[in-house]
Amino acid sequence: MAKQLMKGNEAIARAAMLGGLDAFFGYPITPQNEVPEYLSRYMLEEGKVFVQSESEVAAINMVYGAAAAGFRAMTSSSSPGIALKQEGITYLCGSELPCVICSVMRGGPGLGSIQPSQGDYNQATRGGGNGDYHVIVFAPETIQETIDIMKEAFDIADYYRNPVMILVDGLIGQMMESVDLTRPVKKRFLPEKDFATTGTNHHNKRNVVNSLYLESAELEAHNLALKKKYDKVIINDTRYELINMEDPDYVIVAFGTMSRVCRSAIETLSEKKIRVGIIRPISLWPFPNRAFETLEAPHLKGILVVEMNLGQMLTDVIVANNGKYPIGFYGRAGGVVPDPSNVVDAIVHFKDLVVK
Amino acid sequence: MAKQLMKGNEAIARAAMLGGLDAFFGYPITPQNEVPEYLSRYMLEEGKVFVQSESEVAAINMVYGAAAAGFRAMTSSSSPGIALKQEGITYLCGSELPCVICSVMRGGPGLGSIQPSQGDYNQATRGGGNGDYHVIVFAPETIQETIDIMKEAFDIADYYRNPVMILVDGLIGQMMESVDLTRPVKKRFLPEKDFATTGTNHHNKRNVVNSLYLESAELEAHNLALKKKYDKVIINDTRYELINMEDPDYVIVAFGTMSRVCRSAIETLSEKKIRVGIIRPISLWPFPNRAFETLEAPHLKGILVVEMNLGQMLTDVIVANNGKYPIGFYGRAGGVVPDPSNVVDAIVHFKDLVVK
Amino acid sequence: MPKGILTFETEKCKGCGLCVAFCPVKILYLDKSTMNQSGYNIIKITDPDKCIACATCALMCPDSIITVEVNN
Amino acid sequence: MPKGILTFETEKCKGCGLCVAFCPVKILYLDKSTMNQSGYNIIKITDPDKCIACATCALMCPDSIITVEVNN
Amino acid sequence: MCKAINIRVAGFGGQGVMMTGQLMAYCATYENMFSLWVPSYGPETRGGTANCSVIVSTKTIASPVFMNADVLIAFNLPSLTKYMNMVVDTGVILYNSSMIKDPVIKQGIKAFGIPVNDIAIGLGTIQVSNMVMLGAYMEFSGLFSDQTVEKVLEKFLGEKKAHLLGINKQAIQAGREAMIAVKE
Amino acid sequence: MCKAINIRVAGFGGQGVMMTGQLMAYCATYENMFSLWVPSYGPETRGGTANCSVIVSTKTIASPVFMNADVLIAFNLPSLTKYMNMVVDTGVILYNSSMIKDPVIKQGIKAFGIPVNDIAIGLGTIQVSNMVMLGAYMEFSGLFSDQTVEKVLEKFLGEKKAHLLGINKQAIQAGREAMIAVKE
Amino acid sequence: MDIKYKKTNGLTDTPLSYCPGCSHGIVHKLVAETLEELGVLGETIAIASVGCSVFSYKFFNVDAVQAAHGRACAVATGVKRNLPDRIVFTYQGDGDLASIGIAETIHAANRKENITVIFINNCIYGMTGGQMAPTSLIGQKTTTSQTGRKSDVHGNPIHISEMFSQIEGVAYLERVSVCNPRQVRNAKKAIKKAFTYQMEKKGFTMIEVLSSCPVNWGMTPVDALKWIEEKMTPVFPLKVFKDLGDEKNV
Amino acid sequence: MDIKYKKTNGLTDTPLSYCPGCSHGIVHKLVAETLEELGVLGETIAIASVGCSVFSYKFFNVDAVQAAHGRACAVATGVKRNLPDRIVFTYQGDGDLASIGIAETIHAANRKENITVIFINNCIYGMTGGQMAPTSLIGQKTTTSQTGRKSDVHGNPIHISEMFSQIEGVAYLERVSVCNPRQVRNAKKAIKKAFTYQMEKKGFTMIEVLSSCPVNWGMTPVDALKWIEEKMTPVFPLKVFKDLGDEKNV
Ligand SMILES: Cc1ncc(C[n+]2csc(CCOP(=O)(O)OP(=O)(O)O)c2C)c(N)n1
Ligand SMILES: Cc1ncc(C[n+]2csc(CCOP(=O)(O)OP(=O)(O)O)c2C)c(N)n1
Ligand code: SF4
Ligand code: SF4
Ligand code: SF4
Ligand code: SF4
Ligand code: SF4
Ligand code: SF4
Ligand SMILES: [Mg+2]
Ligand SMILES: [Mg+2]
Repeated sequence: MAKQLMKGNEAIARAAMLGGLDAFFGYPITPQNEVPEYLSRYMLEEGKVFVQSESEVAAINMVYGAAAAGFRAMTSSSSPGIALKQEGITYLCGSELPCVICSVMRGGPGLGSIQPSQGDYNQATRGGGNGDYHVIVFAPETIQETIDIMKEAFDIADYYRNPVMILVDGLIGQMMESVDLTRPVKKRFLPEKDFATTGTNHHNKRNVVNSLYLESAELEAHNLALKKKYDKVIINDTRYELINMEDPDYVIVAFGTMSRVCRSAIETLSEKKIRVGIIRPISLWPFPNRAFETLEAPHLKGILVVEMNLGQMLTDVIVANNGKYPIGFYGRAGGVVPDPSNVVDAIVHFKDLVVK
Repeated sequence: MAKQLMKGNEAIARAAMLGGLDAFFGYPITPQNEVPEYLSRYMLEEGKVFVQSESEVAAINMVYGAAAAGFRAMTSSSSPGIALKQEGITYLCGSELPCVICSVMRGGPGLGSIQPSQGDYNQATRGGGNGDYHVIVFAPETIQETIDIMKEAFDIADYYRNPVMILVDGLIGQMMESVDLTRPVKKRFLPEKDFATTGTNHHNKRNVVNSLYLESAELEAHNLALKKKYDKVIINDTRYELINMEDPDYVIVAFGTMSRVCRSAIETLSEKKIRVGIIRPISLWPFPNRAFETLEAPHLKGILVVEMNLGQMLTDVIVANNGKYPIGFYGRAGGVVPDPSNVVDAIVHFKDLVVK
Repeated sequence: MPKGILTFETEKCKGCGLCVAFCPVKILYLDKSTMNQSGYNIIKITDPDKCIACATCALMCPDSIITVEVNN
Repeated sequence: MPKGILTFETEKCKGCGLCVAFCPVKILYLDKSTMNQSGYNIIKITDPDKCIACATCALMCPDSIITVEVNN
Repeated sequence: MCKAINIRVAGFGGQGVMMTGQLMAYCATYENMFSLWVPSYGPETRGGTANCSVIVSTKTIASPVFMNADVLIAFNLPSLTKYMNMVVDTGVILYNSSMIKDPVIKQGIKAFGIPVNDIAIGLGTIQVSNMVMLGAYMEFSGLFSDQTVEKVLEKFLGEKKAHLLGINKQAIQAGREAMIAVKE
Repeated sequence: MCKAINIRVAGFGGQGVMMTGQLMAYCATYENMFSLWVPSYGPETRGGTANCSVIVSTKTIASPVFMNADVLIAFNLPSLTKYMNMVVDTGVILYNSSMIKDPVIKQGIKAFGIPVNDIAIGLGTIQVSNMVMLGAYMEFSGLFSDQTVEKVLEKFLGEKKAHLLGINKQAIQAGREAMIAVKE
Repeated sequence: MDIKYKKTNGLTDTPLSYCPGCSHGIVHKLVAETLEELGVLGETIAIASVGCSVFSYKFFNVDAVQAAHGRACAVATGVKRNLPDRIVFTYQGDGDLASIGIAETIHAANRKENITVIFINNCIYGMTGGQMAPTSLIGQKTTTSQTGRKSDVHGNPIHISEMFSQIEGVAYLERVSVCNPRQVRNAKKAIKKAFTYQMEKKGFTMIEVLSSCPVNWGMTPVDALKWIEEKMTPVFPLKVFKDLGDEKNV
Repeated sequence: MDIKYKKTNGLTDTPLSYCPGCSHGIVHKLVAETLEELGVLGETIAIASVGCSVFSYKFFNVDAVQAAHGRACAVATGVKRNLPDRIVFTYQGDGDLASIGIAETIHAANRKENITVIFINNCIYGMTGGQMAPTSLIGQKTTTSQTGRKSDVHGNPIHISEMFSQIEGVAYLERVSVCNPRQVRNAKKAIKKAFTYQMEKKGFTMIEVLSSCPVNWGMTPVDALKWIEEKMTPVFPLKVFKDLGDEKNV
């Protein structure tokens, strides 16, 4: 199929359908409205489930119900809306239910703005729910990559029985780009959904979906089982891209829209004879520590973390780097999207940006 | 005044009143119910405001209103209940409103259990709201310390115009200990609440409490102003205790109930001729990086992080340590409270517990 | 007249007394001298012959521990 | 008969036409040939003498840009 | 007393388990010792069992939890069975022999059966069986004077239940006597 | 075309700003180039102004944002004023001279006023003034064939608005002619 | 010898976790018997809420989903929209439904979700130890209204069924009680009708059950049932609020 | 020369951010005029909600708090409980009040919070670009009901005032419209009564205003007002639902 020009949010919606979406539940919020708007039309046309819920809280709990019944369910929202889903997300993790959550970030905190931002890195990767749990978070940088990951997201969610989040900023949601919807998806062996509550007539044992374990020993066992699963995710589904990493003077760490801006910046920098590579985390959780562990760069003067926030991924880079190289930070907040020249300047003035 | 035996939750409630609490809003949840129960009685007796809200979401937004009007407001909850407050918390931070949030942790994720836990470290310190913001988080280890910090909490909140969280596990909430309610509180100069929306007749200019900044430049400026404030908190109100830190063989990092358990453990260890010190973070945000920067211990074999979770503070310790010493982790989950012998064993088998 | 035969799953009895209160012929009582594993007094019947098999006791038992059979 | 004198804060006019539609004597119109800074056509009056000072236009104006004075 | 005493109290809900533990903690505070009381709580307690732990010490108390109990007070058989193994070799078990007949006790541990229900019923109400047990433990341990416990009880019962002070004191004395009897 | 072209389009809401930008992006995709369209969105656009940026390139597009515009298309004065400074020295400005009279343009930058409103009204409807502008830009840049834009427009308008194809095409031609005229 | 009454197969063998004499047990039985009698145990998905009945997923002998506090109707929506031919019901307390979950419940009703809601109104937060519920009576002493609920401070008891009677999507809505054998039998009938309507796809059905919480009311189980009759029922009159009956479900 | 009508001092000089002809502006005016006429501008705290009226904190010439989406009544509770002698009102859309915020609104009413709620029912989510609201009419095309709202899929338009009429804590409740000058004058009266009741501490007051969203309805402002009259009003009849009047506020 030929390429077509598509809006990010609509691409997310279409890709979710290509990925097998059975049921969507969501509440309007800018800048992700085209996701439910698109789905409200095409899901119903295809006889699938679309419900505009009364709130974000309701939406995530509808997802919980649909996932419990064995269906591929998704919700989509933006910053304060995702905040409201935190309880639901921790329940999904606790009950080991698969689902996909799309988060299109805007400026914060609070009502903030509706401009693009990466201010919800912590919200996505650390959660705000209770207990020890993880959401698998992918942060694509183009609409094409968003499509590719979204098409695979339900498989990953089903494979691990865990929520998967697609995290993009408002720019990716709102812009249009040329894309190909037909690229193939990695196949994986998916377990039967033998946990699904579809009525005891429809399977062998009585199924219960639940996150309550009143006895601490039981709950601890459950926690350890979850941890084992998360360790598996770390091994098998940590994703990142290395760009221009032959003997760099500097390494930039950036994701999503920012990594694209940095790609432009390093071209300019190479004209200035400064070799800069990029480590681009694609999975934010699990964070690609691996890329740093194997980082051997004899001329490396430092690592620059570039984010559209005030230094949230920075923590993960410090952990991954574990004291090896100096780390600098350049970030913009509040919906300001730095342009390549800002990043060029940041590299040029790296010394001033070193943290601590 | 003589010491008296008091239940943790009731001590929190009484100390809040001693700290000047004007208005409490909360929704029942175990294991913190005695906080609202106690306040429902004594606040009304003293002509103050107590409202049992319809939900945690409503409670935090009532706090928002009360704080906007210039009053000392508080809410209290536990794990999934705190998850529901995340949107409200990010609004409070965004609008720079002071308040106190009491979080009494139980096992998670999801409904989990009602047993004591420290599984909400990330929830408290990283939030789950949107955007760049911080809640000032204190984690006392005894009921006495809980009282002392709670009495000061409103001053700190007012001073910075920011939410302050008192984070304890269910054990501290539920147990009784001998305490003294009369210990003096550090005085600080508090700014006039000239932001308060009390009606324009009651002050000079029209007051608006708001977190919306539609222009990204404005929002960025707001974000940077917040950051400046947070940096001030880091400098002035980072708190920790160093225990037994003369030339230790090992250093334990633990907070809350766990640090008490570790105190008992290091006594046993000293009988075994293993010298173990404790770095006890009292403020979890800001995290006491300082204690690690100045850590010079010639015989130190490693740092053991001990938590009632699967390694959440661990990240902050790794960042603070920045590659200097080996770090080990011992944690229990799901409401299991390790006893001193577990910690003794963990130190003895430190090598097996080293991370990465 | 029908006659009821009652069976109690006594280990699950919680001694709440609802069956006692609603039995129209007042033949049920809680035996204060015995206790099941959970520490509750055990439900007993004073006069089995008087049972009219109305099953009101069973209907009102929140723990569903009473079976009423009827001997026509 | 009272006579109305109208003042418009034209820069805030959004050309919505509500005043036009509800003026009982139909003397208001939007001038397609002029535009304010925001790009909206400007509200004008055809026949000021016919204004009966009912203030309906002002009442219905969502942007409160019409002042009606009355010359008794 | 040179070290902290770790006490576990357990039984059916309604047997006054929590109150027994709390009174010990109050008495210790009253006598200017440090004390700490940790309950089991929430729905865990629904449907039958209750337990709590108490630590009494002359020094500040570090760990609020312990695996090794110096004292177990068991009001029923399930509690005895469940918690017996946490008692240290030098420890002691007091059990309600009105409800626990001829228990098998872990080798080498001191154990005393006190028929607290029977004694309490003898005093006129089974409600005070926990006070009998408290008296027995006071007698055994030498902890807390009669004066202390009286003051503490007075405050605990409050005005509304002040009339119960007498019977509670009687029960404590009866417990003391019972302990003297079984000890011999 | 050897490098990406950064285009900013701006004007009042209702002047077809977004559509103009989108059509450029569609045309580029149709001609197998890479393209990217970024709108301003949300309440920002309420009450008056709209703008978008378009990048057209023969290579994959890295940064979706730019500070330096190669092209500014301004449909009204506020837009011209606001965005003029982002145009690079080698850039070009096309402005709606029906609404912008004798603007002061940054020194050294090429600027062409096209009376798109007047031309559109001349064609019978002010609605197509943006198409006039598109035609003018196509003429200036040499980007996109008439065939491409016709195909793209056909799809864009859909069945419901197919009848508008003619007038839109006319407007584009009129824009081309206007550009030829001013260029001279 | 015939069996006149025995434990329904709609309940599992797990002993109920409720306090002695708690009405939850009675209502469980009625729901379970109904499902058994309608022959739909194998086609049913129960949504357990958070409250004393949190463990109902252990007790109902059907597939079950445990929902977050207040969100049972949202979870039920997620299940039912995907499995429109199954029977889906929620079992919720007054804290769960009338307080934190009122939005989800109203909107499920308003969307006409074809589910059944069993609403246990016991005027209290049982699970958490006896705090005031939105349905608590004026004067009722609870741990958060220690001198009794006051209209001016706490507002009046909320009338859920009265409010829901104004929602078009509701097909059947009745308030019943379990305070004595006669009312228990009535309650059973109402519950059966609700589930029957669901099977007929008539829309949202809800049964409000006036129930006891002897422990937190501080009463014997027998007195607690009397309290339902004497104190609660006058405030919450037993009534069919809505019955779309055989009419077209508009 | 007398002034017959001029912009009220209850509004600031900031130009309203609403689309041309949007009824929000008319309602703003009515509220602001009322506060001015009652002489309480300096004693009033406005609670702005999230919706097109999010910026109402810029427009009302009073102290103001911007509340999270749906939570205006909770925020108002926090303000009013601490400042019982001030005038507190919320200004909320149908998405804000009837959808995400219905729990907070119902419970504020049920607790008898002595506040006034201005409820803008425009059958749409205006701010976010025209999605279906719970009040959208059957058949109404919105961006999330592109072939029109269907009763069986989306449920029926929710009747907020009808539901709230069942809540004891409500002192005054009327549904009005701004579709023509006569209705605008009526609306003003209702709003004034609500605020007067608040000043008299009678309890919770709410005015539901049928309003237009010309942009998202895809109509001219004039046609939009006609649509209110012809399509909305039959579904949402104008009515005083509750008026505790001079009776004791029970
Ligand atoms: C989000 C959240 N908030 C609060 C709680 C605590 N909680 C558990 S049950 C309950 C209320 C129970 O009352 P009700 O719904 O009336 O049920 P009952 O116990 O009376 O049957 C509450 C508040 C929780 N588990 N989760
Ligand atoms: C938690 C949260 N969810 C969603 C949104 C997005 N949002 C902003 S306004 C709005 C609805 C506005 O509709 P309404 O309340 O009817 O007001 P109107 O714009 O129609 O006046 C929504 C969903 C948000 N800001 N916050
Ligand atoms: S069946 Fe009837 S008569 Fe027999 S014991 Fe039960 S209630 Fe009494
Ligand atoms: S009703 Fe049931 S549980 Fe209660 S006493 Fe009778 S048999 Fe026992
Ligand atoms: S005051 Fe009345 S008559 Fe005069 S212009 Fe306005 S509406 Fe028309
Ligand atoms: S009603 Fe007001 S804004 Fe609308 S056209 Fe008339 S004057 Fe202009
Ligand atoms: S607390 Fe009340 S509602 Fe809960 S199980 Fe006990 S008696 Fe029943
Ligand atoms: S979108 Fe609708 S409600 Fe919002 S300002 Fe525009 S016309 Fe008014
Ligand atoms: Mg209840
Ligand atoms: Mg609306």
